[in-house]
Order: sequence, then C-alpha cells, then structure tokens
Amino acid sequence: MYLDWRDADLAFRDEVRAFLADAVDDELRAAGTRMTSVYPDHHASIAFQKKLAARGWGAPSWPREHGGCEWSAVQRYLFTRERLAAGAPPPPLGVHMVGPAIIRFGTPDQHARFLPGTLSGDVLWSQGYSEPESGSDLASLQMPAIDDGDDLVCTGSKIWTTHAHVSNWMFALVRTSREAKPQRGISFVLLDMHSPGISVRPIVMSSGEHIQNQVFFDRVRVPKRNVLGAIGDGWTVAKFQLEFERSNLASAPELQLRLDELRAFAATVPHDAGGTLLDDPLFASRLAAARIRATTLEQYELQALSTIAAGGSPGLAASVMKIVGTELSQHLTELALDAAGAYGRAYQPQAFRAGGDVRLPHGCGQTRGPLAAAVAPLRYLNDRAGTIYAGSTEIQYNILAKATLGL
Amino acid sequence: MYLDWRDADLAFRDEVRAFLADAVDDELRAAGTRMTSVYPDHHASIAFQKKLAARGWGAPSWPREHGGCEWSAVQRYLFTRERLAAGAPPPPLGVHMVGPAIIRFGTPDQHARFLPGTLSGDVLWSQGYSEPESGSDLASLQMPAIDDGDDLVCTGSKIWTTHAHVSNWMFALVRTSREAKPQRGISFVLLDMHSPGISVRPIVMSSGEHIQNQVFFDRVRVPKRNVLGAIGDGWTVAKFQLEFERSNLASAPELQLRLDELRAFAATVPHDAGGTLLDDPLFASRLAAARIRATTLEQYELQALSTIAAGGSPGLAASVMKIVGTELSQHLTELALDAAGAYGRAYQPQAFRAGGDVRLPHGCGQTRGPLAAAVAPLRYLNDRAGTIYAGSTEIQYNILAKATLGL
Amino acid sequence: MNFELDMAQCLLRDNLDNFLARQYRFEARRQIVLGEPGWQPTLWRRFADELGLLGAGLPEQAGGSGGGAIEHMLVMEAFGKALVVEPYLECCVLAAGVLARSPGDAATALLARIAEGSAIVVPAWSEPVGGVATQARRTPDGWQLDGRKAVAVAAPWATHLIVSAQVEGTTGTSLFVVPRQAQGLALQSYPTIDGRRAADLECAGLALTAEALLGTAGASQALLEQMLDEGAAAVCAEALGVMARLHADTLAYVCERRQFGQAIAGFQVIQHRLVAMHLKIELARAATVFASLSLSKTARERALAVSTAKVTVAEACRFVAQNAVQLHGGMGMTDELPLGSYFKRATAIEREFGDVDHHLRRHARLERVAA
Amino acid sequence: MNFELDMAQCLLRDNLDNFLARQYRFEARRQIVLGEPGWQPTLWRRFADELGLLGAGLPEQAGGSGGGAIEHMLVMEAFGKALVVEPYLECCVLAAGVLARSPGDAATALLARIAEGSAIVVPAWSEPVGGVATQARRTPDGWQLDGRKAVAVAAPWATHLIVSAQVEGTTGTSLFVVPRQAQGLALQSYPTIDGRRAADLECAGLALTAEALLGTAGASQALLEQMLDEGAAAVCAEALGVMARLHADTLAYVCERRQFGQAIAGFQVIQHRLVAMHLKIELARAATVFASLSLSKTARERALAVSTAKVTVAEACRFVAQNAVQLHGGMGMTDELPLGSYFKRATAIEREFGDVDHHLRRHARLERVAA
Repeated sequence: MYLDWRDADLAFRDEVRAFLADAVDDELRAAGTRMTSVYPDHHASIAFQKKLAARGWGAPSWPREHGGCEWSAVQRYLFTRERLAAGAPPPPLGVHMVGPAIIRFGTPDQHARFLPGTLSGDVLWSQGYSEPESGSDLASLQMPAIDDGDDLVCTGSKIWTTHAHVSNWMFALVRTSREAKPQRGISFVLLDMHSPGISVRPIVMSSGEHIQNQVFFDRVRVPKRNVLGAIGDGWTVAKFQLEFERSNLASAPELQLRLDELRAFAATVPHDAGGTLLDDPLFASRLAAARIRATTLEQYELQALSTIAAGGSPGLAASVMKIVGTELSQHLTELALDAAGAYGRAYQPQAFRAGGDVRLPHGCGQTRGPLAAAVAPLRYLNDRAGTIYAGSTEIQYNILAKATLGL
Repeated sequence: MYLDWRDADLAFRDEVRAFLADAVDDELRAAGTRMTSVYPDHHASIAFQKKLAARGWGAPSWPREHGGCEWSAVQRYLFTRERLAAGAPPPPLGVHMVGPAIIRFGTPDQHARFLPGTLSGDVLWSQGYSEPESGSDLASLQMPAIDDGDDLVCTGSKIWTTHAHVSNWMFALVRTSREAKPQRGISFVLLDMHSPGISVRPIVMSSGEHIQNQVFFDRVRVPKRNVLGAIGDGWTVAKFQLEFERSNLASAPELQLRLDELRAFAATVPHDAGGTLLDDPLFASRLAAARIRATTLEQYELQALSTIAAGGSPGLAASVMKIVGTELSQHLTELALDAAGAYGRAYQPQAFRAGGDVRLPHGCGQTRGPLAAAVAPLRYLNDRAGTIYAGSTEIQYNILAKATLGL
Repeated sequence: MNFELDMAQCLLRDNLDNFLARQYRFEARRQIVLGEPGWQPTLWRRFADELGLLGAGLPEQAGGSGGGAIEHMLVMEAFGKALVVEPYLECCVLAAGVLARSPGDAATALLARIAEGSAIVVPAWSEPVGGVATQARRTPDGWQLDGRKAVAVAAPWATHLIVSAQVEGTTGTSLFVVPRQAQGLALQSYPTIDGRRAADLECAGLALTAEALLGTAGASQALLEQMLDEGAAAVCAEALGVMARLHADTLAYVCERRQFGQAIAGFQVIQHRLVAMHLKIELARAATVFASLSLSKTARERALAVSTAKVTVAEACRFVAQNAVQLHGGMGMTDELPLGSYFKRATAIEREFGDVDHHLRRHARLERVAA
Repeated sequence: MNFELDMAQCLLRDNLDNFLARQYRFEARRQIVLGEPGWQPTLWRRFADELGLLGAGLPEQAGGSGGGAIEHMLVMEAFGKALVVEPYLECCVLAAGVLARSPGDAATALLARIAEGSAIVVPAWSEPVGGVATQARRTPDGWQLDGRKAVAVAAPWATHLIVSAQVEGTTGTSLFVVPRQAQGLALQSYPTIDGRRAADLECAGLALTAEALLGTAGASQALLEQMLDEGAAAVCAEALGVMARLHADTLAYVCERRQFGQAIAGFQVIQHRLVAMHLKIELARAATVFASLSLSKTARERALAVSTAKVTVAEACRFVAQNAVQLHGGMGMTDELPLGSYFKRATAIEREFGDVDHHLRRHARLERVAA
C-alpha cells in the first residue's frame, strides 16, 4: 500500500496540465470558475469540447477506433482534477452520457451518424428519462411509442430535460409495450429535436435560471433506425448508461477546490471580533470539519478508483459517493452563504455565468459586494439538486439497504 | 402574555424552598446529587418520601381525601424544580406511577390496602409491563393469567422491572383472554412480590449496575381482589396510567441544572491552549448551543404547562418533550465525557451513588481525578435508556406521524 | 406566567389572516414582485386604513393602538404565512421602534405618519452590530453626512431613512433621519433573493437640519442593539408563518405524489422526516414566544432570549426549508410553486440579524457575565 | 497509488483472525476481564511464539518482521473485532515505536524483549500532548524522577514504563525507561470502562541509571507527537473492527427481533439507520487507511491525515455505537450481550489520543501553516 502516484501517472498529469495551460483562455476560465450550478455556460462548454477534440482528447473513455483516447480510470480521474484546477468548464454531457451506450449497443450506421458529431460538439444531447409521474420510480415511465411501419410514434411528455432548448438530439426512454413487469417494454430512442410535434416548455428554477425544461411530444415520429438496442430492450441500455455515468463519480476534487475558494474568501471577510472570518475559531473549525469530510471522501474515491484500476467494479461505492459527495457539497454552499454576510441576500446573477438565461428580474450593472457573496445564494439554491437528481439520497439509501444489508 | 410567575406561585415556591432547606440533609443531598442514572439510591428515596409524607406532601397529585395535596400542575412543576435545586432524590415511583390509577379505578378496599402504604413509602412498587417479546409493541404481551376461582394464575416473565428485587409490590399487565384485538383481554393486576412462584433474575447493565430485573412467574396466584378495574379492561387502566405519567414530563429543570454543573466543571479543567475548557471557543459554543436547546425546551414545557393549567390537555406535547428532552440529556452526557478527559475512561462507580449494587469489578479506594469525571461515563452509559424506555424515540415519531400529520 | 392572547390580539391576528387570504394571493404577489416598484403602496395604505395594522405596535400618542412585541409577533407571523414583502419589519418594527424611543416633536410627528401610512421609514444600519463607516460632522445649519451603507432592505421604497453614523468627536453610534430625496444621497438598488428590494447608499456631502439627529450624539448604541434584538424577534415570528406553509405544502405534496405504486407519504422515512420538521417548528415557536416576551426585560435577559430564539429558528428554517425542497424533488427547486419563494425567504431569515454562529458567540459571552 | 495488501500482510491478517476466533471467544474474555490480573500473559507469549505478532511492526534487527504502519493497522483491526484487551497498542505500537527510534543498546535490547513477549513496556504520558508534570534531575548515579502520571493504561500489567519528564535545565520533553519494580515508583490501579486496567503513577525519589534516558534530554517532544499520531492511527484501525462487530450484531438483531408482527428490519427507518451506520464505517475505513499510509510523511502531512482520521472515526464510533444500542433497545444497554462491551470500547476510542474538538483545532491550526 502506498499513496503516491506512479511516475507514468505523473507524466500524464503533466501532459494534461501543459495542454490546459495553453487551451484554457480567459473566456473559458470565466465560464468554468463562475458557474452557478453544475451546468456550464452552453457555448463555452462546446468551445472547450472542440479544443479537446482537436487535441484527440474529445472522448476520454471511448475506444480509439471511434476517436476516443481509451484512458484508464486513473487517467480520467487525473484529467478531471487538472481540468478543474485549470478552471475549465465541463464538456457537454453527451460524450460521457450517451456515447458509450451508442458504441456498445449501436449499429455501424448509428456509430457513423452520431459518434463524430458527439465528439466534435456538433451533436448536443439532452436526456429524456423522467416524466411528470415517473421520477424516482423510473421504471414506471409511460410515454407511449406506437409501432407504425418504419417509425415509432411518440406522444407524451418528458421533464427535467437539461438544456433541451439548446440541444439538437435527445436520448430518451419510451414505452413500446405494456407487459406485466414495468422494466420490460421500454425502448431507448435517439430523437431529433427538430422533429415535427416537439415543443419545449422552459422550467425556471428558484435561482431564476432556465436550464431545465419539460418537452412535449405530439405524434412525434422516430425512425426505427434511431432505436438503440432492440425494441423493448431499452432498460438494458439505460442500465448500462446509468452504470457508466455512476462509474465516473468523483466529486472530491471539485469539493476541495470549493474549500480552497471558501477559505480564500473567508480570509478577506472582516470579523466582528477583529481579524477575518478565518480567525474565528467557530468558523475555522467548521471549515476544518468540512475539509476533513472532503479529504475522507477523496480517499474513499481514490480507493474505489484503485479497485476499478485493478479491474474491479465500483459496486455500491457509487451510491456511497453520491450520498456523501452531494451532502458535503450542499454543506459547503451553506458555509459560503454564512461567509457572504449581508450581501448574500442580494440577487445578482449577472455577476456570474449561469447555465442558461436568467428569467427573474435582476440588476445588470456593477456587482455590489464581493463576487463570492454574489454567487453564494445561487449555488445554495441550485445545489439542492444534488440530493434529488440521479437517484435521490433516499433512493440511494434504499439501494444500499437492499444490497449491503441483505434486507 | 407574560413570563413571570404569579405571586401565589412564588409564595408556594418559597414555602417549598424553606421546607427543603430543612429537610434535605447531607445524606439526602448526596443521594440526590450523586446519582448515576435516573434511579436514585433506593433507601434515600424512601427516606425522602417519609419526610414528604410527614409534611403532608407525600402525594402531590392525589386528592386530599386520600392524603394527597391536590397541587396544580404549576405547583407540581415548581416543587420538582425546587426539589432538584435542593439536591434531593426523586421519591419512589409508586406515588406517581400507580397511585392515580388505584384512586381512579380501585375499589374502596383497594384504596384502603394500597394508598396509605404507597404514601408512606412502605409499599414499594415495580412495573411489570414489558415482556421479552413485547417491548415497543406492548399490546402484544402474552403472560397468561388463568382464571381459577378467586384467583388468577400467572405464568411467564416480565422484563425491565426496575428495582423489582427491592420492591414488595408490582403492578403488572397480564393476558386474561385471547380475543382478536390484542388490546382486549389484558388485565391490570397488583402483585405481592412475596407470592410463591416468583423469582427475580438480576440484569446487570453495561454500567455495572443492578437496577433492572427479569421476573419469572411460575403459577403465581393473584387474588381477583387485586385486579384493578375490570378483568379484561387492563388496557384502559394502563392507558390512564401512561397518560398520567406522560403528563408530568418536565425535563428542562434537570437539564438546566446539569448544564450548570457542566459549566462549573469546565471552568476547572485546564485547557491545552491556556485558560480553562470554558475559555475554548469550541467548547463554549457547544455549551451555548446546549443551553439554547435546554431553554427552548423549558419554554416549550412551560407553555404546555400553561395549557394544562388552563384546563387543557398536553396532547402530543408529551411526545415532543420526550423526544427532545431525552436527546438533549444524552447530548449533555457526551459533553460531560468530553470535559472529563482521560479520567473519563476510569471506571469508578464507588465515587457515586448508583441506583443499585455495582456488579462489575471496580476500585473502592480514593477517587482518582475529579468527581465529575468519575460520574461522566456512568451517566453516558445509563442515559442511553432515555431514548429507549417509555416509548422509544422511534415509537414517539410513529405516534406523532399518525396524529399530527394525519398519516 | 401566561401564554394566552387577549381578545384584541386574537382579533388582530384573525382579521389580518382573513385580509391576506383574500388580498394577498400568491399569484398576484408574484406579479407584483416581478414588476416595479416591487411592492404595493396602495395596499400599505389599506393596512393602515382598514386594519389599523401599521400602528398595532405603536404607542397611542403616536396614533397607534398601544401594543408592542406581541402585536409585532402576530403581524410578522401572518406576513410570513402570506409571504408579504411590504416593509412592516423595517418601517413599523425597526424605524418606528427607534422613533418611539427618541425625544422631540419631529420624531413623534414622523411616527404618526408611519401609523397612518404616509411615511415609509427604513433603517440603513450595518448588520450585525458594528461597522459604522459613515461620518457626521456639525455644520452651521445642522449636519453633514459622508459615507456608505450596505444592503439597506426596502430602502428603494422609503420616504425616509434612518442612517447610523459616527459624529466627529464621539465614539458611540448616532442615528439620523434622512429624507429619501435629500441632496447628496444616492441609492444603488437591486432585488434580493427573497423578493424584496434593497439598496446600497452613498452619502456625499449630505446636508441635514439640526433636528435630523435622533437623541444625543454618540448615545444610540444601546438603542441600536435593542432594535437589532427586536428585529431578530420579529423575523423569528415571520419564520413561524413561513415554516408552517413549507410544512403544510410538503405534507400535501407527499400525500398526493405517487411513486412505486403508492403515495410517498406511505414511506416511514418520509413520515419521520415530516415529524422532524414538525418538532423543529414547535420548538421554534416556543423560543420565539420567549424572545418576544423577553424584549421588555433587561438588556442581558433580552439578548440571551433573542439569541436563544434566533439560533433555534435559524436551525429550524434550514432543516424545514431544505427538507421541504428535498421531499418535493425537482418541483421543489422551481419557481413554479409557491414553495420556492418560501424557501428563499426562510434562507434569508436564517442569517438576518446575525447567523447561528453570531448568536452562539453572543450567548456564550453573555453567559460568562454574571446576571 | 495502491491500496492492496501484499501476501504477507494478508497472511498475517487471516492467521490472526483465525487464531482469535478460536482462542479469544467472548465468554472466555469476559471471565478474564472480570478476574485478576485482567489479561492473559500466557496468550501474550503465544502471540509472540505462534503468530510472531508482537514483532509484526518492528524492525528486523530487533527480532521483528520489518513491518510498520500497515501491519499495526491489520493487528489493531483484528484486535478490535475480537475486543482484545492485551496491550498491543501500548507496548508494540507506542513503547516499541519509541524504542525503535531511540539510539543505544539498552533500547534495542528491550525492543527485542518486546518482540519475544518477555517485556511488557507501556507508556506513561499525559494525553493529549502537554502537561509534563514530572521532573527529572541528574544524580551521580544517573537520574532521579519526581512527579505524577495519570491514567496510564495497561501500566498495572507492565514490566517497564516509559515515563515522560522534564529534565532540569531543559524545556522540551524527555523519556525514561522505568522498571516496574523500581524503588520510588508507586501505582494506584483501577479498571477502565472498556475492560482494561489503568494506573496513576507516583514517582517519589525514583532513582534510575544513566541509560534510562532515551535519546537526548529535552529532545523527545517531536518523537512523542509522532507516537501520539501513531497511537491515534492504531485506535482508528481498532475502531474499524469494533464498529464492524457493532454493525453486524445490530443487523442480526433487527432481522431476528419481531415487533408489530414483523422483524423490525422490515421498517424503512431501521433500514436507513443501518445504512447510515454502514456509510460512517466505510468512510472511517478510508480515512484510517489514509492516516496509516501518511505516518511516514512529513510531520505536517502526518498530523493532518491523523486528525482527519481521528475526527472521522470518532464521529463514526459515536454514531454507530449509539445506534447499535438504540436498535437493540434495553438489551443493548446490558452487560449480557457482547454489544455492551463493544459499545464501551467505541466510547473510549472516541476520545483516546484527543477528542473531536482537539483534532478539529489542530487541523484548523495546521491548515493555516503553509505546506
């Protein structure tokens, strides 16, 4: 057992670092460091993807034959850490979220039609899983896709479709038959967002941002050649996709950066009792407790990574990391709001880069108070999503109860 | 609305205070202030009861015709507060736990046989409700009491019978018939502990103390004249008794005293960073947070008391007070153990007055380290009971869910 | 010891609840908050004329009803329940509290204008205690103020501001009444996350008459601290209304929302969470009543009780609001349900008039001082 | 980066687990702990002879196997699982750790005796760091010690003690080897809540030879701090074993205990509680491995990692132990099930080598120092 990275890992890290030092310009850095949620500015995200693709790094996890770089889990982890440290925004979600499923379940035709665009940032995906009545209980989804010759005809609605209003494709789960078991009879379709019959309703969040949508489908025709995997076998594809998504959860690097930011900010906040907020033993101990949680999670993630690198499966560690990482992230937004003081109540989204248009009235002039105070309430509000989406904390507890306790 | 006590209340308080200043001698004070759990030294408790009875204050809640003092809820509250401040131990549980039920449901014969002895401290009660297989689910109790002429014949076992080994009577719930609904067919009996067929097995707690017991019944005959209320109607009696027990929950006065003690102790503990533990901002803030919780609970209790004084029922407030009071009490034992430092690990029950014999090996010489450190681990261990007995915290949550949420 | 409301207080509460249920529906409120000026001056006059609300906690000689802390508590709770943005806290609790304790005809006259609804007076103090950056110096005609004030909530709506400043040659705090239109006063306005409007103030060569000074120069620190405590008690009461609504909406939602073939209210974990929220609210109420009743006690008793309430209420706000959102899932995070707006107000209250650490520190400090 | 055990380490762990499962059953342990001397000297020799355990973490020149922190971690976890009271921590981790880093033949010889099981060497230091009340002064024959030591765990079982003292004319800490039977050394012994024995020491005119001093006078503070960190890491590892048992026993109990017509494991609130316990244990393990691997880093890195682990483990101990009792109900509080003894050990570990606040303070302090 030892903690240090291998020389090859360090060499890889230095290569990434050198690339990013060059690639991440002020514009990208602003987009990456001034995010108000996990969703980056859409355009910056695409711009970054194009730079990555040009370098051959557009798809870290894909096989080389499809233009990927086949990085190991350790390399992907190191890349993310460096990307965060360099202040770059995350690339668009399609590469990671649907690419591997297309590679695994897609036909050569589908590979040819979707992979290059996904890699280049020209095909932008949104995810159509949840429905108004199917959230935590995803398998109960209802949107019918009726077989009609060469097409499936979809009518219904999907909700929480991030960036649907700016994406050109959607991967979605639809119901192609109503057998006894709800998991059966689901199909995985790739949907052209320009198809007739699609309308997108913005959902404005309490932070005022428009990132989420509800998408309505009125007899939308999906050619069967856009079904991924067999008709009726969509649950298998979705499970693969979700597993893959879960295998890359590593939230500690970002949390550590947030803690660095918070610490630096606290060192500028004057304190009642003299000195700065960092001199206050209560705040300092809360910060230490948070750092301890972040470091512990980081070690947990590294140990899971080591298991994956040794050919193992992260297994239930993904649920542990999801629960712990999102809870800590929310706690950090609370501490940041504490540090923000009175200016934390001001609504100044214009000081930052929201993931979408801001739809509530706000000033547009000079930012009042410190920048860190302006973003604090937005992050606090938006970060509530962490314990809700991708399997709420309660659902993760249910999963762990079933699996680890044999209950 | 106003916070101050009425003049009549203050006059009553002064009368109680004057009595206690006289009645609570060093021996009683030692018994009251050196408790390791909620259970006082048995002999001291009786001695105190005799003094109270002599003053006419043996039974605060009973009607005058049975020798009680018919104090109002406010007076009982004030008495408890003064009793605690004077360092006296609590009187034996029978007066409060079974007396009111005997008065309400008993025959004149039962009144004559049980009330005077209960008042004088000569009849000492233990409670036989729980069985090994019936804890939280009390209504499922099974111990059969077979009708046999003038007697009921009991065979089975009761558990968690506090002080059963030193009491001479037990009030118990037994099953006299097995109808469909488990609450039916239960009878409330008064059991002479000297009856043939009774044996008492000590249960030593992890603090080493023998206060609890399991009591075995082998064809124990209970004369029917010792059944309280009608045969088969014991659940009604028990519900009355439990309601009465719950109506007198006021834990804040004791918690406030514990906080005073803890504070005084912390002011004597040298601290790494210089000064005393009380100068440590972290510990001081934990103490402040605990005081805030105690004061809030105190206000909640006073407001419930005001409702009762106005002729209302405490209703669900009893569950709230139970949950909050026991949780805070446990937290205070944690803080005390923190303050105790290294000596908090020493096992020195001899330094205090346990509620029963100590059955684990311990020194018997001079106490090592501060007295407050010697008692800290014992109270920590024993106080785990608070969230378990008299309806565990989980059961209280179920009660509140059902009632206040209409779920 | 008595925790019952008297008849007039019950009437005040019931009338106000009824009025707001009819006149302050959430959808109408939303449109007001989204637009300009962001509040309803006409409604404010109706508060005064129809309900006598603005003077409910003011002395009778100022046109009030002679009430005090309890009346403020009742109004604030009702305002919390309906999420009223109009500046009762700033004007009728804080500014009026200062004026009622300040000698002089000017203060009394302004107080009467508050009660009748014709003056909106709003404080511009640094929160929490401390940080008086604005300087006042005497001039032949009165005073001149220079400096800045931050995050003065409701200032964009004010007719007058009460500005704290340090008078040259004194060490304590002084308070000045500043007409909103005074030369030399500039406001930079912005919305707050909780649907109010606030402003940063810049006083540059701001000239005031001699009567603008409230009380004695340098002698207002104790009054300021008292007002911060009264403000804290008031937002605690407001929080009770906010949390009641968060809890009620969440209870209704979990009973209606179905997943896995049943209403999610059927899951024990959800039930216990709602109970935990209920417990926090019950305790918050007890502590708030305590704080309100302690406002008339000694400064130390008052401060201990207010810190007790503020810590209890802040922790309740956090727990109740966060869990209300969590149990609503994604819908809880949107601007589509009233819930989101209640969540944001609860978040603001958590830290208004001092966050948890501020009050823990103060409580610990006061406990070291003998009673 | 590698978190796999090597083959020798796996073997050590498996052999020890097997040995303890056979030779250290709970009922037998209970009788030992209740009686005198409260531990098993013969078993100690078997640890040395049959398992080579006592030298597992010691250098080869001292008769050890050349292992270190990882071996200590494995032994301590196994000891935690079986609730072993024998003083591996005190003797093989702490005292041996000091001796292995001390020059001189006497130290090396004593170390070899530890590895073979013939010497039980136990520290007598104030915990946590600080408070060296014992004074040492030079005499013609060596040293004389005067003063007291508190709560030296396992001291009643020792053949030798390592006593910290301040040498006259120096400011730092010095460490001395003191034979248990030395003239002028008196022990007052007592049990601990977690089934060990401890003693307070009184040194009165205690005469020692010149070689009794370990290292240089006044220069052992850094070594002492290192040992406290190694001790903290070791009890973190022990806690993993203790908590695994608490969790396993609780899981078994809730599956078996029936109330309201079903096993209580069927209640969602109970299920989630067990998951919460599991989460704490998982994180405690990650932090403990981190601390163990960091013991060889710089003093600052070591201390940060150890404080990280100790805080994480202490909070896990509290949560897991308290909930294990809670879910057992009354039975969890008795001395009848093994659970009660595990609970008490978890409680002791929570505060051993510094409680949560101590390590939070240290962590905060170290974070202010640039790396």
